[in-house]
Amino acid sequence: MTDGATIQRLIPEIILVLGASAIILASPFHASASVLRAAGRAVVLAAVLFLVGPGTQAVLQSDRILFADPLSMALRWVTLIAAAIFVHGGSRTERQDSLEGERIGLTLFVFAGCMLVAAAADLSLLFVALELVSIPTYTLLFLGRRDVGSSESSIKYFLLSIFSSAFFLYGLAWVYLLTGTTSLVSSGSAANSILEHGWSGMWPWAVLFVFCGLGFKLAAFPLHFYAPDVYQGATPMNAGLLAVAPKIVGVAGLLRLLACWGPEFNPAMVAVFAVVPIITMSVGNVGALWQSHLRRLLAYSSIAHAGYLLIGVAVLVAGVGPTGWVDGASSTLMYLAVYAIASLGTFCALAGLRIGGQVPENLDELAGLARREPWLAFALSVFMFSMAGIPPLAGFWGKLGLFTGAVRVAQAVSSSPQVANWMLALAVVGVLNAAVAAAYYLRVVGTLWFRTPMIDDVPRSEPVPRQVAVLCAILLLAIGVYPQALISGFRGAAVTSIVPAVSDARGLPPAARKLAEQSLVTRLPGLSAND
Amino acid sequence: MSEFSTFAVTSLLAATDFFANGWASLLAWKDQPAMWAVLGTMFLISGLWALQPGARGGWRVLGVLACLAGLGFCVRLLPELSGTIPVVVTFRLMASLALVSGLATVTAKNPVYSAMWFAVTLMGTAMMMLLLGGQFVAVATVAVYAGAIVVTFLFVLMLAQSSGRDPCDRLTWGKVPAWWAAPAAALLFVMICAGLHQESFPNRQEGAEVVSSGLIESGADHVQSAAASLPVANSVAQRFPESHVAQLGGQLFSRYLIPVQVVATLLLAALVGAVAIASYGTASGIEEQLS
Amino acid sequence: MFEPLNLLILVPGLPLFAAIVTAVLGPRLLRHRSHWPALLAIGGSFLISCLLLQQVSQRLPAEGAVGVEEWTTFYTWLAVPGDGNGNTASFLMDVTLRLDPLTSIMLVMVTFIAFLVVLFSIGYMHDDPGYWRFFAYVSLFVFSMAMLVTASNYLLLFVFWEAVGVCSYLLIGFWYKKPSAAAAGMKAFLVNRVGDFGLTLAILLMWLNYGTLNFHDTDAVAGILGQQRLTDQLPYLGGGIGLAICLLLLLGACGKSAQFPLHVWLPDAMEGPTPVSALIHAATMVTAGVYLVTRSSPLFFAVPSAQLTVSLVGGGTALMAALIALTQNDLKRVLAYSTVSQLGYMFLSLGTGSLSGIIAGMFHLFTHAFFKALLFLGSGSVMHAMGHVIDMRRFGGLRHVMPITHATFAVGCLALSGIFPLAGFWSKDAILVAVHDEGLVPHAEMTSEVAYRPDATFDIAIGHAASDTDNVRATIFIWLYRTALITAFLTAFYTFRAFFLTFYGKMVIPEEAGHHAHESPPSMAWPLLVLAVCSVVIGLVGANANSGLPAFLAKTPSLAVLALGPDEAAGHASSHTMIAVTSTAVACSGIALAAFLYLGRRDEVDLLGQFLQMKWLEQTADLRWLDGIGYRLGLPALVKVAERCGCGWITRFFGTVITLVVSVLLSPLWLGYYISPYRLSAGKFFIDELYQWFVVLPILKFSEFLYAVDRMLVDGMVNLTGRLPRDLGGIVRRSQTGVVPFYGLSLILGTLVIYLFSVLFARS
Amino acid sequence: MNDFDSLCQHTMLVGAGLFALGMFGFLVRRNLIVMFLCVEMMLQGVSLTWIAAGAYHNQLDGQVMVILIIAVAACEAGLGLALVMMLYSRQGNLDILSWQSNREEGRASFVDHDIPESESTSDPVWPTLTPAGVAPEINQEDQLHRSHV
Repeated sequence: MTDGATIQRLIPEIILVLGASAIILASPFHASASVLRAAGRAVVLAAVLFLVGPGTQAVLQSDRILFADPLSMALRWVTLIAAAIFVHGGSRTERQDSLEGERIGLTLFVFAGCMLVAAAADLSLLFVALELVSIPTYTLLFLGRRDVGSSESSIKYFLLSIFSSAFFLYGLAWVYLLTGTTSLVSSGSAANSILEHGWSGMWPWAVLFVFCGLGFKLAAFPLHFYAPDVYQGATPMNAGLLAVAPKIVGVAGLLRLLACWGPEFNPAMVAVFAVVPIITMSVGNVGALWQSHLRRLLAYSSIAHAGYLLIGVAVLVAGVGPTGWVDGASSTLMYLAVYAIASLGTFCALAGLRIGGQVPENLDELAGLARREPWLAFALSVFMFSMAGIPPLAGFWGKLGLFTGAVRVAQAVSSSPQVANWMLALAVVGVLNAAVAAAYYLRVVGTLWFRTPMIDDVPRSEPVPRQVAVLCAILLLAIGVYPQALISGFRGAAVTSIVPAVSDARGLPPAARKLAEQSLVTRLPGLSAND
Repeated sequence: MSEFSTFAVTSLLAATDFFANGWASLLAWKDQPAMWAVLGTMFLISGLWALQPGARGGWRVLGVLACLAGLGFCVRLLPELSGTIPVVVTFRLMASLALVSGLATVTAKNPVYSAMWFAVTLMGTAMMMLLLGGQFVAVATVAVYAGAIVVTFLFVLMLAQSSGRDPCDRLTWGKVPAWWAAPAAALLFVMICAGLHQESFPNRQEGAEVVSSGLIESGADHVQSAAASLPVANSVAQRFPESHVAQLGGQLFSRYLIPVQVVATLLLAALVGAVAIASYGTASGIEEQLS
Repeated sequence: MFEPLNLLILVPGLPLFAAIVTAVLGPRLLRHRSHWPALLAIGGSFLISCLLLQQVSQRLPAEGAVGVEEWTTFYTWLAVPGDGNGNTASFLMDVTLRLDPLTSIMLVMVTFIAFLVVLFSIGYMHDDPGYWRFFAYVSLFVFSMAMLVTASNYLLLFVFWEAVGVCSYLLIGFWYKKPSAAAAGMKAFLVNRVGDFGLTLAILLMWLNYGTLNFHDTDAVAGILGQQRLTDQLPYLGGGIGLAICLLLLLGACGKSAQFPLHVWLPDAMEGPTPVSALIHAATMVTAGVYLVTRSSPLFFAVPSAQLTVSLVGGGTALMAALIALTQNDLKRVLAYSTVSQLGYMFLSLGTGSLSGIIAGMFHLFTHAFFKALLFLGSGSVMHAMGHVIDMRRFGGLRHVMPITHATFAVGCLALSGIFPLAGFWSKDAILVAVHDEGLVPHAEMTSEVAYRPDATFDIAIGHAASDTDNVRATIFIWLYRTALITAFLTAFYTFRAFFLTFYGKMVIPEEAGHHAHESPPSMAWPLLVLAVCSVVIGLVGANANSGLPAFLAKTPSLAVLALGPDEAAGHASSHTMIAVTSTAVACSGIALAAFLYLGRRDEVDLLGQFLQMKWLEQTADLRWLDGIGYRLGLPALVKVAERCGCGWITRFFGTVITLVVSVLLSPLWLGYYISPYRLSAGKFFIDELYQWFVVLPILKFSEFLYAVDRMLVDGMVNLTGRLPRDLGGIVRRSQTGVVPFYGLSLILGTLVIYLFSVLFARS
Repeated sequence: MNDFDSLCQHTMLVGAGLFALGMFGFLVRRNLIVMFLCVEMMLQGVSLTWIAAGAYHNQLDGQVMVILIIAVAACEAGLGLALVMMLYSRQGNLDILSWQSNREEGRASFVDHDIPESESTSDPVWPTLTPAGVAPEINQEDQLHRSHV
């Protein structure tokens, strides 16, 4: 079953894992931190190269264990970009001890886990890959700082994470019981047949429990409570890791599972998947309005972004036709990519910053940063504006895709007013939330540029994190100017991997699927005129 | 779905009737599974409520009795356990052993006792796994869980010198858990039991058929049909022939090779993490905190 | 063949280039020469705009077309295909620029004012440490504004709608060391986000219902404002959805154009540098809302009730802001409220829904830009000379110190007041005529409207039920016309109040000015002069409704469709002269009153100040012969008892009421006391006092009251929309206890609740 | 529905019971290690369910999954206990409620109000382990003060 081709597809992950092991092994032998750091960068680079190389040739093959379709490729790309930013952007002076190798290695494990989740086609691999993301994270959180807050955040995250993963596993157990298989591909068609035969008593429980596990990673309501507390105690880079890696995992898991289980056109399910994002983003945004602690503020903001991401998932669930599935999946991916860059950039910038020798904790400490560190302030402003969704920046396209996706589904589902209303409600609440969110993002920008410093200490930023942050900002600007490449890439991924999965799960005849794919990749007149 | 929601609504109605008209009214619901569900929920809630830490000591016995009664009602939601007498008796014995010792794990004031009781629970579950044909898994549970993990727990507990005198072992946190945790746990349990209820439980034979039909329909030929590896039979021995542990090994190292490798990585990560935490947390960390 | 579209991209392109150059080279290389890129680029843009204007005006409407329209797509920013079956429309975002009369007029206006403002800023800002930053921002703003008016789809328009908002935010907070400036910037941005919320939803709704967001037609679909839809009479949405779209658009426009209730940000925005106030918050950006409504007029046209709402919002805002402007002491604030009021005028005119009304609104936008920029720059010149003091009570009699500023300011004031033959006269007159005519025309007569108003059934229904609805509408417009006249009077009054206080009377110069209270340097004086000349003559381009600017604007495709209707204006030509005379008379009387009250009397200001501090009630009570009446009625004991009990305010309130009642009852006595010949003579017939009490005071109190309402109620309500999330945030915060088991518990309970929700939902 | 299937079903019921009990324990207990034990108990319930489901479907997948779960649980236990030890060395107790300093600003921390006074003042009782090797002499003092562990 596990043949050479499967191994070949996993080369990037294998490189990450082996590289991480090597780094960890080398670290006790007094290898200097800078060498280890360079090794980490080299490992990520190698993974990227091998992802480009043999990986792209494998399209839409799935054996029992792995997907090697464009969706998993897209998610692995997002993961590796995040990993590259993370490995490059970490501040050199953040910690000074002999555990640098362990940190780098464990971080690489986390990202390898993310990539495996993206590729997992079997419940067992999904579960262990998810744990490969969680378990090193517990350690990293503890290794962040030596104060009470850091320890507290690690134990909080640890306990709640294993608690939620118990729910996740229980949900998987029910899925297995109901479908009789651990393979995602066949469990999808089985689930659909089961629903048709009316054995649905436990099915919502199973889905809900699985959602418990993945929603915890995403920090979605009602599993978001840990986020502000844990971010507050973590170091900026750890908070950045928490804000990005679990989000990738959650989105990957949700998209994959829901696509394979075949989004059922069931108003009750749609209602659940619409209510959760509505509450999540509202909670995140209104919670952030009050915050003065930087990382708490960003934690609430990450909760809000989880809500936005779930809009796309809701669109996928509600989408009656291929357009809806593709819109939902591709807009979620787009939002995820943009969010990952903006969020990691923000945390890099904060990690590299020292005000009076300390990492800034409070928003007030950033007052008037623009005078001393104009580039850093510029980058931070770009991140904030992007997360707020101000037009020409990348975040705008992410939000726009989600909202138009919801509206398009509402348009297409005219047969079921209930579902259409939920989708419209998602769009309206999303827009309203974007308006609310502007308030606190703008507060950060205003603090950077328009306030007089309260502390006399000269802020100083490390050159490398600063450069990475500015690079991220430029990346966001570039995506803002030319989003088409990213969006059509993600759409292509969704068309070629979500549509067949859903069609299989819902028993669409292959001819209909082909038709759908063709109609979705048809180029538009406006586009072809310029080509 | 609709059947299940009917069940939920019936339960609600029965509960309302009970609260409005008292015990006598439940007679009217006697033949409905919903009544067992309602009774089970209420007994479990009151039992757990009485057993929570910080509740008065005298209630403990009553609490255990109430929980058992609730469990009894819930069992009635399922089809009756049938089979040869030794199997049935062993199963009932082990099930009650596991559940009662689980209850004791949760409620014991002394954490050391909790860990001990948990070991007993593990014995019960291992025995049930054996009954279902999971010889290797049963042994692994005993060896890894009871043998390693629980002992480690005990070790840490001893090191941490906690023997039930700490207020945190005798109390729960305020009034919230008393009013919310017990109902939540009871409701969750009863709802799952209702999901296991005869009518809504998937019939395997039909299920297998549907699964394979679904696979063929979708054209996923390369995916092996799921229900092919073992013969269908009525008893444990027939179902799991002696060679099945070998089959298990084969599965682990063929189909599940990648998850097993990932678990190996995971063990490495946990090992490194535990060492790093230990070395990071001890000497320098405490110094810093003291300074 | 010469292709104007190739040049079109340069109009926004040059300022963008200048912004980048200034931002990159400014801090190191350019420093005090930072104005050159902006000056050259915007000047170039202006020249190109003029060229384009000329090109457009030379092109007659093509065969079968309803107006001049050219558009070009530079690239597709974003394209999301729909499914092939037409269930879902494709989503396209082209960077498409268009050229039509409306756009070209706006471009010329924006670039011209921007050029003069940049010129002015060279002198005004030359000591500022953020010199290069200022010009970078201004160039960026001009780029965004030019893109906004040339965009040919709603989405691109929205992008630059936000971009001008960001520029405005940056420029208001330009002097970020002032906390009030930073706060004002944030307030402006956030209030605008409320408007943007409306605009976003309107755009989503439009896209949902029309399947496109383009103004123009493409091969595949008919654009919302395209020739195909206009000439082929494809339906525009009426009914609930049409109303929703229009009202949401109006909400967006209200945010940007500072209309009630979202006007609260504009007065605060005066914290920015004065050239910015002139450019962004008077002449260009705030007119974006007017532009949007004008552009979307076919949409509004399908929904008469939305049009009426536009008029009501505009008329109400115009009157309210004018009343508030009466009592402001800050010169820039007077001008800010005046801007709000004039924008209200424009909305009032747009809401009439007739071609002449919409064109009058745009015409007023055009002329207003010149004289309001002039006034702001004039006030900037005053500020510059006075050492950044802006309180009118602290300076005065500056006409000898600053002769040029004085003369140009006078021109601006006259133009704003609408005195013949200055610019403001023509445009204000056109608006008054349009509003007046709406009050006259019963809509039932316009049966031919059905032919071109797309939502035919709707209108036929109205046509049958005609008289009631239309009479109500006519009545409303009659009242709006009166409101507009009153506003015109008030406008003339407060403008000249500010003018007289600043330039006449005894010379007062605040100490901040030091010894350099002087006329501004030439770079500041020249723009003033140019603008003054423009303010005098620019109105002539629209003096005749059948040629010049109005006729030109009517060639805009989306407006041209309105021209298909009957020419309402022609029927009432006789009344138009009357309106012109009336409005001039009203304006003159306003000026006269201001002159009477303020010309040469600085004390008046203090007297008014006293009245504003509620002294007048006490003064009334202090009249000798009323002394003790309250006491004789046995009140003292009551007062004392009440004060002991801690409810003194009740007795004080009732005491005042009783005093007032008694004073009114005894007014014959009071008059008798004062109307003795000697006293009359000595007291100059008490005209001042009479006037104070019976005319000025009520108005002033009302104005004061409105200001308070505006500050507390409206501002409060706008703030409440900001506070509501914050209070909800309090609940969210409440749940963050920091206790791990609690988080676990909420996990379980949340899941259970969601499960029950889905079960219950599945049943229903 | 044959005998074996009903056995599977009843096992699942026991699994659900253990899961719910573990959840209850996680919510009401405050000792870090006991909370952790409770999660292990939930996992035990999950394992039973997997086994039963696998048996029900005639497959080995359930057992494979349980092996993976055991391995992951062992990882979590190792890491978790290291973490708990370090936290204990910092705070001096195992109370989860002593870890609530990261919370919303201005929100009061949870404080016990009903600690029984007699117990809170009593001396800690130290556990003793039997030494290896030759049987020691029995000391009467030790017998008196021996804890009940």
